[in-house]
Amino acid sequence: GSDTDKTEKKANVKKVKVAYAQNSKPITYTDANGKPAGHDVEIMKLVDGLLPQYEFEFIPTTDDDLLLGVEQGKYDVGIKNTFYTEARAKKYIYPKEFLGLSSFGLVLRKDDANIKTLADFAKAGKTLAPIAANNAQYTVIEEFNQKNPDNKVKLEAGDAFTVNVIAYVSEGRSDGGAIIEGQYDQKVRSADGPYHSLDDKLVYNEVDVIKTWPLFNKKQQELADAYDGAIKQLKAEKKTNELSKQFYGRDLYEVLAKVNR
Amino acid sequence: MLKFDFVYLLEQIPKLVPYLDITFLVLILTLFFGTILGFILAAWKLGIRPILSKLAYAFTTAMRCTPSIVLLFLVYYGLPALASIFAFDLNDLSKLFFVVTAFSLSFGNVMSEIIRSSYLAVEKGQYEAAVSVGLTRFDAFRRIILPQAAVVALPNIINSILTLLKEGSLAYTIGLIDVMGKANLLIAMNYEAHALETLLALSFIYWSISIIIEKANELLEQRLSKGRTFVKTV
Amino acid sequence: MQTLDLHFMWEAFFIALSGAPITLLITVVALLISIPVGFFFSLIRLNGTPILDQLCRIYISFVRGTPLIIQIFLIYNVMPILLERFLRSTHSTLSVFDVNPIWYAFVVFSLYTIAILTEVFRSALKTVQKSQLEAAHSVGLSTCAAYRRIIIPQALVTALPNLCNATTNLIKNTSLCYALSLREITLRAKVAANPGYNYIEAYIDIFLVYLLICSLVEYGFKKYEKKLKAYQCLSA
Amino acid sequence: MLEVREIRKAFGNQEVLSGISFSIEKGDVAVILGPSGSGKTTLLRCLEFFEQADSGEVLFDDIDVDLRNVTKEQIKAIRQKTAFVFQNYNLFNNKTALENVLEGLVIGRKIPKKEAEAIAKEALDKVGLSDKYAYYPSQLSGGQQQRVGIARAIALSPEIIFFDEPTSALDPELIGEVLATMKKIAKEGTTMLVVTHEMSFAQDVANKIIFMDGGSIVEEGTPRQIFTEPKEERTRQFLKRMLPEYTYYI
Amino acid sequence: MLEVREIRKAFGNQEVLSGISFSIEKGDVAVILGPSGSGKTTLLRCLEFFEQADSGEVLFDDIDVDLRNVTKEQIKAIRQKTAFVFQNYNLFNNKTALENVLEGLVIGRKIPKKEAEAIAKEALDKVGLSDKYAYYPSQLSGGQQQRVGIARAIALSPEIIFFDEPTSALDPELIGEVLATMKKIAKEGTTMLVVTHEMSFAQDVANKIIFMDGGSIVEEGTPRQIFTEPKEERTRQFLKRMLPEYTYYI
Ligand SMILES: Nc1ncnc2c1ncn2[C@@H]1O[C@H](COP(=O)(O)OP(=O)(O)OP(=O)(O)O)[C@@H](O)[C@H]1O
Ligand SMILES: Nc1ncnc2c1ncn2[C@@H]1O[C@H](COP(=O)(O)OP(=O)(O)OP(=O)(O)O)[C@@H](O)[C@H]1O
Ligand SMILES: [Mg+2]
Ligand SMILES: [Mg+2]
Repeated sequence: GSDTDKTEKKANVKKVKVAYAQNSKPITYTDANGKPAGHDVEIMKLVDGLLPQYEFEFIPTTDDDLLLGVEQGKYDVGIKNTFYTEARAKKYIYPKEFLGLSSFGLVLRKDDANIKTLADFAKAGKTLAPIAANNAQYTVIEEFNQKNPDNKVKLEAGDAFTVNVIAYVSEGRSDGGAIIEGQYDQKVRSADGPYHSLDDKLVYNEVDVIKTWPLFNKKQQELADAYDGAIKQLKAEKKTNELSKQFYGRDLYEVLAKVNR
Repeated sequence: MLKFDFVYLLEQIPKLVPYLDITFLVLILTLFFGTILGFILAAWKLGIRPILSKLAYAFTTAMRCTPSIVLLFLVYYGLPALASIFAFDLNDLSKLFFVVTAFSLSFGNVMSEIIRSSYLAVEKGQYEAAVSVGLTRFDAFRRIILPQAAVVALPNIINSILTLLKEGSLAYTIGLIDVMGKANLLIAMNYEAHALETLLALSFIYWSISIIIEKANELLEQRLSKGRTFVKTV
Repeated sequence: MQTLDLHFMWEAFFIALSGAPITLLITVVALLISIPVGFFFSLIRLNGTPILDQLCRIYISFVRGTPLIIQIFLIYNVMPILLERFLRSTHSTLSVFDVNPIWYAFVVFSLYTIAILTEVFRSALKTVQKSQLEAAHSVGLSTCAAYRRIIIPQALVTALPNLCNATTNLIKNTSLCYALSLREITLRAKVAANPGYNYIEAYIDIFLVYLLICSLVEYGFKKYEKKLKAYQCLSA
Repeated sequence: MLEVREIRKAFGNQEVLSGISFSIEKGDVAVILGPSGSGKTTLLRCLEFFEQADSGEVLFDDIDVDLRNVTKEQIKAIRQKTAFVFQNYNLFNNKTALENVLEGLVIGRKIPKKEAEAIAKEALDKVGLSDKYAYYPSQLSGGQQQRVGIARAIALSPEIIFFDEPTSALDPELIGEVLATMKKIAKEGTTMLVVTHEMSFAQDVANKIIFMDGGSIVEEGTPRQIFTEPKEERTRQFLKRMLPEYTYYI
Repeated sequence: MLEVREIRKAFGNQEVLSGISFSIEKGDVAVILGPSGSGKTTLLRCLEFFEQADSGEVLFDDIDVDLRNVTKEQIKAIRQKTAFVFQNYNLFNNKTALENVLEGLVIGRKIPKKEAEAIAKEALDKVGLSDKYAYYPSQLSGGQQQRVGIARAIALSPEIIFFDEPTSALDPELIGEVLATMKKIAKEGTTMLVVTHEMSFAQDVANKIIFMDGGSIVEEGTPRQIFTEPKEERTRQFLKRMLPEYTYYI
């Protein structure tokens, strides 16, 4: 009975290796029980649920390995809050449908609350906490600098391991730091956030809301198409809005109209 | 800056300790395979066959010049790619396999230089005396040369073992979670808030292990040094 | 498998190479500090000098026993904050955060290399017979002169291969300076790779640059080892 | 039992052995005499294959070795039948006096531990070291080390023993004792090739004297021939120093 | 010029020197005789501070040293005035024969390089090594190494030289030459303390014989006294071996 059913089913089901960055809570991370979790992961789980012909296996790893691994075919798809750039599109398949929205902004001390854009920030000659080179935020700011050669943000590459943006800014080690709003929420705004005590000293100023994408290996066009179908359905069902609220504390789809990248 | 939270530090220790099994597994497997490789390479370097010795030296140069992360990626991506040419699929192999392979290559290489230099530090007369009383080359090595060379080699071997112990951060880059990886995850899960406490807890664990290793080494060194006198300044 | 972006690789190679001066500067400074200090420490350990020996052991055991990246973290993130508080309390106008991170790198890597070299030298000194020192004393050499002219040249023969290992490891370890936002080889290559996600090419470049530097260093060591060994080989 | 033909050996372009040929029979005690630097040690070392000779031939019992291409088996076979007493002792630094002697018996000759220990102790007793079993080389005086080296070789009861100045560090009293021991072993039929400056041994025990100078054999013969009527001027000159003593002993 | 009082030295609980006292005057050539293991080397090593004696006193010229607490300055001062010839040579492995001799002159005694080289070459020539200047110890025969060791000491022209069996590895011919050299140096006024088994040297050159056994001085006196009418039975027994020779030389 059921045993043969299972094996039969298994035979038709294709395994998909989904690599996720395991250390960017709340977007993608490994939870205390060693299980994959986070906004992007939850969406992919829903996608998996809609695709009976595929079975997703979530593999935790680091940014470097995820990027290399997806390109090489070690993993079929990777999620790590990836933004869209031309160059990346050459290496990976971007599906037609984006995965989620991400509010990206600056964390600043209260005195600097008037700084609303990168241009303001650059003009004021403020210093920015270093950003890991393979982080999408780095690219966004670099692109800004390319477009505004006369008013550049001082950009330094660093490492997430040693650079704690919140601490950097609050201690005055740098004037501002790039951060995803979801993270800022959970760290500072949330009542049980570890930096909640700094809530009245810091501000988060949104710079942009940006679409994030899953990256597919070049050979996985079929999978990407299947993904497109599934995520369309999820968006229609407003499942994505729910997850955005759940993880980012805010329905970013409200500003979708203004999102231009 | 958050207040330093000592209790938090203590709480992290039991969360980290279970992941020591991976750390030790990697360490022991690498020690085993790396040491074998080290002996083979050293034997080639010291041997009389010019091709083998050139080969061994070339391997050493290559290994020395390769950053561990590059080596790990080479093994992790290169090996399956190589195997796929012969229609083997290595992609499903455990990450442990790739980590141990990469570490064994570099550890074996370091060992080969340690073995070579300490072997050469033993006077030739000792070997001659050994074979003159009918010991085979192997016995001469095992019973006379090795114990004397080991005194010289040990401090360097411990240097490399301790380095190896802490290579967890590398294993982590391909997603193999040992204590070091777990510490990273714990930090990430708490939004980098108590990084200091977590890292200190990790250091505490590592340090304890190192102290045990160093103590064992000390005893061994003393035992092997029996009957020998060494230079001092006074 | 995809083809490599050779054009990018070519350009990124030079970008990576342009990080070499920083890498080499850190390496040289760390070696200049840790060779004499490490040697001094190894003497303390060999002599078993009462309190100093214990201190050395604790120091070595801590530095070897904890991950370098954590040491970097401690020195780069914790020390400045403590210093800053201290300076603020003394109303000094100095700002700790303006210090070029390379200074942290000098400190971290020197502290680390000292521990490694102490053990390298200690083992090497053990290969020199005690009677060599006695002979030197007997012809009126001071202990210092005896070490400089007799003991060290003989110990170096054994030390060199391990010293070479330590140096190349140091060079490679400087890649951890990304954590200090120092634009050395690895970081530069990775930053260059970022816009196009040319990570494979970047890693190949990183490999090539290290290969270049380390093989030069190794070549130098080999030459020197040969020279020092002149007195042994002839009989072997 | 040992025949040596035309051994040549050069270090760089300095020829140290320029064609040495001689032969010794079973039970012979042959003494090599010669000034410092004449190549005596080098000759012995070539025979034990510590130094690779440039050319020549060695016949050991039924083993015929062309020194230009020696096989490992030949080396092993010959070393099993020989023992070597080193000019600079070369004791195992990491072993006590007793262990130094035991090593070759237990590991080399595969003699059971118990039995080997009895043999080793007897050998050490013979050279007057019954109270130094547990001493490491670094704790022994020069003469004591030299005697351990001798004990290590004789304990093996090999067919032939090469001695390289076995009594240089000994006092006259001990020289007497050690030479007596060697004499006894010789009587028991062990063949010996001895480099020594000890003329009394050469006269008393040896039945063959080989006089070397500058890498060649200048003269060889029985002690009587060499000491009383040396043919070569060089031999005469070398022996002049010792002749008074010799005269006395005769 | 050198007075030694009650030197004691034990290794573990084995007493190796049990209260040694003697004195030698400027220009003396004192020979220490004694069986192997009697503590001769240990005594010399204590005098050069290679071994720390447990108690005792050394008076060297005007330097008065209590061996229980020696200062670095005293050690340095005394070593500047002495030289040591080691039983096992102890040449600097990483230096050629010439450099071995130069080292003490240039670095120890601060003599200008040129001058030092002349002195060093002269010393090596004296011991018959004029063709081995550029050889490393590993390339020298036992006897050659021993002679470099002697040259290294005599080149320093110290006030006193300690010799520990300086001719053990030499052939009779060379022994003669080296002893002649030592005799010449002695004539020039260098004080010497010589451990040797070479009776002819003891008879010909020494003006004082110290006979040690088991860590104590059994007897001391002029060569004539010791060799012809030893007071102690132990001395007589030890010398018996050599007496025939001695009788001859007389
Ligand atoms: N490795 C070497 N390289 C160059 N020359 C060497 C080497 N070994 C020995 N010699 C030279 O070979 C010659 C013979 O040396 P050997 O040790 O055989 O002499 P020997 O007869 O044993 O002398 P002694 O009685 O002093 O021990 C010496 O002149 C020595 O300098
Ligand atoms: N480090 C040591 N530990 C223990 N015992 C030692 C040590 N060094 C020397 N001895 C012992 O001290 C005694 C005297 O040794 P020493 O070297 O002074 O003898 P020696 O008179 O020079 O003999 P030889 O003529 O054989 O050179 C020996 O019995 C030796 O075993
Ligand atoms: Mg010799
Ligand atoms: Mg002695």
